[in-house]
Parts: sequence; C-alpha cells; structure tokens
Amino acid sequence: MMEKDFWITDQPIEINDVVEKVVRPEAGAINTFIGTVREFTKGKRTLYLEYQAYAAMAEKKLEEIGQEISEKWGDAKTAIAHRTGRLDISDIAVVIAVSTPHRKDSFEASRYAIERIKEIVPIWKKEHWEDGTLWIGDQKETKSYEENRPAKEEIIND
Amino acid sequence: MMEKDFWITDQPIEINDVVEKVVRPEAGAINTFIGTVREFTKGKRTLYLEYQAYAAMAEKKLEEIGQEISEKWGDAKTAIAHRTGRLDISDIAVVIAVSTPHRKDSFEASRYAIERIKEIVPIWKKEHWEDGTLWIGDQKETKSYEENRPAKEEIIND
Amino acid sequence: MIDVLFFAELQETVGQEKVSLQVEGITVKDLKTKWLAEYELDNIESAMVAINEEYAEEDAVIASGDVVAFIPPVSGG
Amino acid sequence: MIDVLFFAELQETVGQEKVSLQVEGITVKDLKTKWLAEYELDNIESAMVAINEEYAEEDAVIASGDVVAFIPPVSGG
Repeated sequence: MMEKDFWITDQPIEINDVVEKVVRPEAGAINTFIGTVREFTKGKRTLYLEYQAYAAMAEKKLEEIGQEISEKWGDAKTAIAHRTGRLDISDIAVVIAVSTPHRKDSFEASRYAIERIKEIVPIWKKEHWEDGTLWIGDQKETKSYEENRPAKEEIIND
Repeated sequence: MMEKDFWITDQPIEINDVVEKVVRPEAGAINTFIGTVREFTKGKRTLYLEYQAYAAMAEKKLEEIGQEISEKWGDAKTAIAHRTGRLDISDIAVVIAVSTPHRKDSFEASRYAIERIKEIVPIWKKEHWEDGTLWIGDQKETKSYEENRPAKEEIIND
Repeated sequence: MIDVLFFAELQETVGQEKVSLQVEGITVKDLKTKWLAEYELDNIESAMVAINEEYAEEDAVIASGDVVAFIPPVSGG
Repeated sequence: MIDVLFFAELQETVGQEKVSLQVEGITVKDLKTKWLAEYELDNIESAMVAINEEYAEEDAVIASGDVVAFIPPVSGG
C-alpha cells in the first residue's frame, strides 16, 4: 500500500487506492475525478499519450493543492495520483479524491484540484496522433504567466 | 458482473463496478460521487444507518436520472448503484459515475445526479443514534411537493 | 384487487409492507380517506403516491391489478 | 556546480534530461541568455523556472548545488 497521499507513478492507478486515503468517519461525501485518455479531440484521433513528470516537484505541488483545499474548504481531505509513461485510450491518467462532511464541498474542492493540476503541477502530455506527435502546452496561447509564474486562480479550459 | 447500469443492492458496492460502466473512448473525464455514512451530524452521533428502497421503482427512477443527464449534457454516460440494509460508519451508500468528453460536464452532471436522487428516488434512510431512531424525511420541512410530486429542479441541501 | 405498498415510517405504522384490498375504480384520494382510514396514518398526506412504479396524482383512478405505493419524503444518497 | 533539468519539448531539443554546469551566483536570466544560448531553445521563454523544486523568478540567484528546472507550460490531468 502506497504511503503517500499524493504520488506520481508509472504503474496503472487503482481508483480504490486513492479513495481509501480519504475515507473517514467525518466524511459523508467523496468526490472522485478520474481523467482518462480520450480517443478523439476535435475530430483528431489520438493513438496513445505519453506523460512525463518532474516527479519530486510534482508530488510536492500536488500536496500543496491538498493544503490549499484544506484552507479553502475546512474539513476536507484530499488524495491525488498521477500516472506517467505511455497511456492507451481509456487508461487512467489521474485520480483525485476529496472527502468532506457535506457533498457540495466535495464537488467544489475536486473541481479546484483538477484545475490547479493543470496550472502548477510539472507534468506534460505528448500526443501521438496518426500523423505526428506534439508535446501539449501553450500551442493555443491560452495561458499567460505573470512573471513566468502561474496565477493563483487561473482557469484553463479543457 | 452486474448487467444493469442503475441498480439497488443489499451488498457492499465496489466503486470499480460502477466506474467500469461508463469508461469509453469518447470520455476524457469521469466524475464519481460516493456517499458514505457520516458519524456525526450537527454534533449527534450516528451508530449506523438502515436504508430501505422500493427497489423496482428506484431502479427505474435512477435510470430516468441517467436519461435526464443525457438530455442535458449531450454525450454523457451515467451509472448509479445504491445500497440498502444496515450500513456502518464509512460504508458506501451510493456511487454515481458520469463520463463525458470534457471535465466540466462530468462535475455538473454528477452533482445533478445526487440532487435528483434526493428528490425522486424512493429510498429511505433510518438513523440509529445512541438515544433513538428516526426515518429521515421531511422533519425539517425543507421539501415542498407541488401536488405531492417532486418539482423538476428542486434542490435540497445537505 | 389492488396491492398497496408502504415504506419507511408508514410501513412501521401499518405493521406490514403490503396490504391487498378488494377494490377498483377508486381514486388515490378515496383510497387514503376511506380504505386506509383505519390505520390512522398521520403522515400519509406528506407522502407521494406511485401507481405501478410511476408517480401519480390524487385524482388518479386505480384499476384492478394496480400496485399503489405510498412514498414518504425520500432520503437516499 | 549546478544541475539544469529539461522536460518535454525542451528535453527533446537539448537531447538530454540534465546538464551540469560549473557556475554559481548567476541569475536565472543569466543562465538562460549566456549559459544555455548554445542550445538555441526557442521555447525557453515560455517556460517557468524552478530552483530546488520551487518556482522562482528571473532574477533569482542560483547557488552552487542548486537544481534548476525549466518547466514548459504544463499539461497534466
């Protein structure tokens, strides 16, 4: 059993391993967000993805997101696992679990976690299409880093 | 393996059994809501809960919620399992999983599902406290049924 | 004949899950006020009614063979 | 000596994950414009910088033993 509540792994993620971290008597609600590899994006077919992480820093940043959630939502407990390496269609890239006493908070906090992952956690995705590859980042210039640092509440669309 | 996507069971619910129903190549996001038995509510200690369902109708109503979600969010797939019988602290009462191409929809649809369950699905919870028992329902008069039928978009707080 | 189902506190008050009655062609309102009056179900007015697993109105007419269920305010989830 | 880490497309351009340099007391800006100029990293300006696993500014001074990482726009999740 994994010791950490926030971890990067090159092995398949078991949803239960993440959920188990946040189950507790104080909780009545657990929201889980699972990111899976989607085959088609805007008509373009993905064959597989490759994720790379700056693992040590990524785990620290995931933990930081958990702390931010505890500050914002009070009695919340968060666990997050992100996978690296080659992922095929429908494979799980990320699992977030947040437990709270009441359900509204669990939805909000889980949503916050995935948005923050896409802002501050050093993990990169390389698309492998039928006709080429690309590291996904700022191709569409959807991000603007003030002084090269991510803004606290910046929201990036998916 | 369970044949249905919407089911009532008196056995422990495996989260994976529900999530598996909605995994598909079109999906990039799966939101899962897990309702667990909370020990303390407003300072009062729950020893255990007892859930009762009008099972046949409940399954139909859960399926109806899945249809409502498909109409509202387009390409969404939903699965829901609800347990009945005696549940101890931290036991899972309900698991909802909704997969969508993009993450925003998965959060919204999953939230919608749990709110609708609390409105239209014939399932009841009996609280067993240290000092007594009570079937939970309209004690606080938080619900108002127009002509004894649940309003379409009524939201009940938890 | 119709079957009438009770749940949660209504079931505990009635003392059984199901009651079978030799009636037909009556409304839901008739069922509550005339046929179930003996059970003194104080909370029955806050319950919804389903006929054959679909929510129904007070003036719906119950046919022979129908299953009528009284649904107290639900509390699943 | 410092270690400089590259990820994603920067790593592919550099051709390796890590470069060790015999410098200290320089700023992040110096590192990019002087010490890494030879790699012709067009995208380095859109990358964030981390020193010892914490995001750092352009004018941060790099000490001996530090690990400096260039973080292209992230795309996890």
